[in-house]
Amino acid sequence: MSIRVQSQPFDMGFEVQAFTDSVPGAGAVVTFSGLVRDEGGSLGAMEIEHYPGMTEKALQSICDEAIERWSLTDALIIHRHGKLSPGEQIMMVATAARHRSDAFEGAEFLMDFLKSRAPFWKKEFTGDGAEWVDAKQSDEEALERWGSET
Amino acid sequence: MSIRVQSQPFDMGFEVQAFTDSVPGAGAVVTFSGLVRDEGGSLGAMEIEHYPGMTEKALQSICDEAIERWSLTDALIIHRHGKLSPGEQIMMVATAARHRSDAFEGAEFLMDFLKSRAPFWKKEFTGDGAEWVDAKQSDEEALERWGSET
Amino acid sequence: MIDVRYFAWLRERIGERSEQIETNATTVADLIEELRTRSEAHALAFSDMASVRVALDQELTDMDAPLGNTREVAFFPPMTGG
Amino acid sequence: MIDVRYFAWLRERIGERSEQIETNATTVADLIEELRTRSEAHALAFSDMASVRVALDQELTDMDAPLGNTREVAFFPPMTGG
Repeated sequence: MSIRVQSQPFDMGFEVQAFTDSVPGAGAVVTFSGLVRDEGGSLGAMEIEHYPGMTEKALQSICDEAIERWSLTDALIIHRHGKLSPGEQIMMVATAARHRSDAFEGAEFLMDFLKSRAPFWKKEFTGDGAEWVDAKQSDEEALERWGSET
Repeated sequence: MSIRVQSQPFDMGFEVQAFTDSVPGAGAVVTFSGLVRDEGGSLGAMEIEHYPGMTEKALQSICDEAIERWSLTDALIIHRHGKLSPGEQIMMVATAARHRSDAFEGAEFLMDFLKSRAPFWKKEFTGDGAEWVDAKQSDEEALERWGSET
Repeated sequence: MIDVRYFAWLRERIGERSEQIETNATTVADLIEELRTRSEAHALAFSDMASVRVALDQELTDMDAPLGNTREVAFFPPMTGG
Repeated sequence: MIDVRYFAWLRERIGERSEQIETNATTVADLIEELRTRSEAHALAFSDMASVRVALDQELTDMDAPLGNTREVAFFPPMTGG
């Protein structure tokens, strides 16, 4: 398992290949990556604040839970903070499992928890100024299907 | 949209990066890759037969349906045929969408259809000889959730 | 004349990748009846129809489908892609 | 002494990343009552509690949680990671 919280960009292609090469017993690898949408050109930049220390603990705990619950061969989370431009990769997760349904569900679970339970906050910069991104009710609801206490 | 059916290996890292770079308006990219499991060392090789002509049509049609149904920004399917060794990548799909749930569902839909509706047949070679892989009832059931006619 | 193609273990059991068939069959099921009489290998290949799928001109269909102007019929086991 | 940290718009409204607080509060809710009296900025930051989350020693919890031996309390809006 690997957790990385960093301000530098990461190389998605390299990370996916390295993760895939490291799980020879697995039959299925799922990855998700989140990009800064350009919003039709209106978004100038995004800044991501986080809570150093707590962030790493929260990601570790989410990852542990996913690996146990879906018997994952392995899991990876990379999440950036700081200033990002449209089109840049914000984060990625990868999961490996024997069967595809476990790899898919593990990745969706990681994403649902990252969205609403990992201490990151996004701020968007447009021509009109800067604004903190509101949490979405739909993200909160997405969590409910996993029936967890977290 | 891109469909490739080929005997040569593909470079997963390169493909994921190229796909991601090509969808600047998207906020979410999901990939799935299927690997030949080593089955604890018992599997010597896998051979994949396909139906040239029909394969490409089937993948195109599945891809079209996924793009329309989940408003995907783009989708990609690469599937190999011929002889493969344990650990090798058999295939991959990638989907891009504004929001993660569409990207995830589109990718799962593509996989469920590929498993049972695209004309590929796997044969496994072990120390005991060669055997065609049986279709799984669970794969057939996985299709039902999409409620499609295909 | 219709082009009949076989894949995976149907191909192996019948021992042919394809055959040109002169037929008056009007449905897939009729065609299979005819094919069964060609050899013991054919009869064996079509003995468990739960494990046989069919495509007409490269489109999946079912055993009741009319042949119409079909030029290529393919028989194969349930698919195992992905 | 307890270390109180603020993130995102709570940090901006209060104008501090963290403060050292001498308190006898026994729960998070009690602590918030005290913090509200420190300045108008604090009162404003804690005016809509539906939009405030809390972590004690870097673990998410709720407003009823006892402070116990907590050394670090953090207040922040609902998270927007991923």
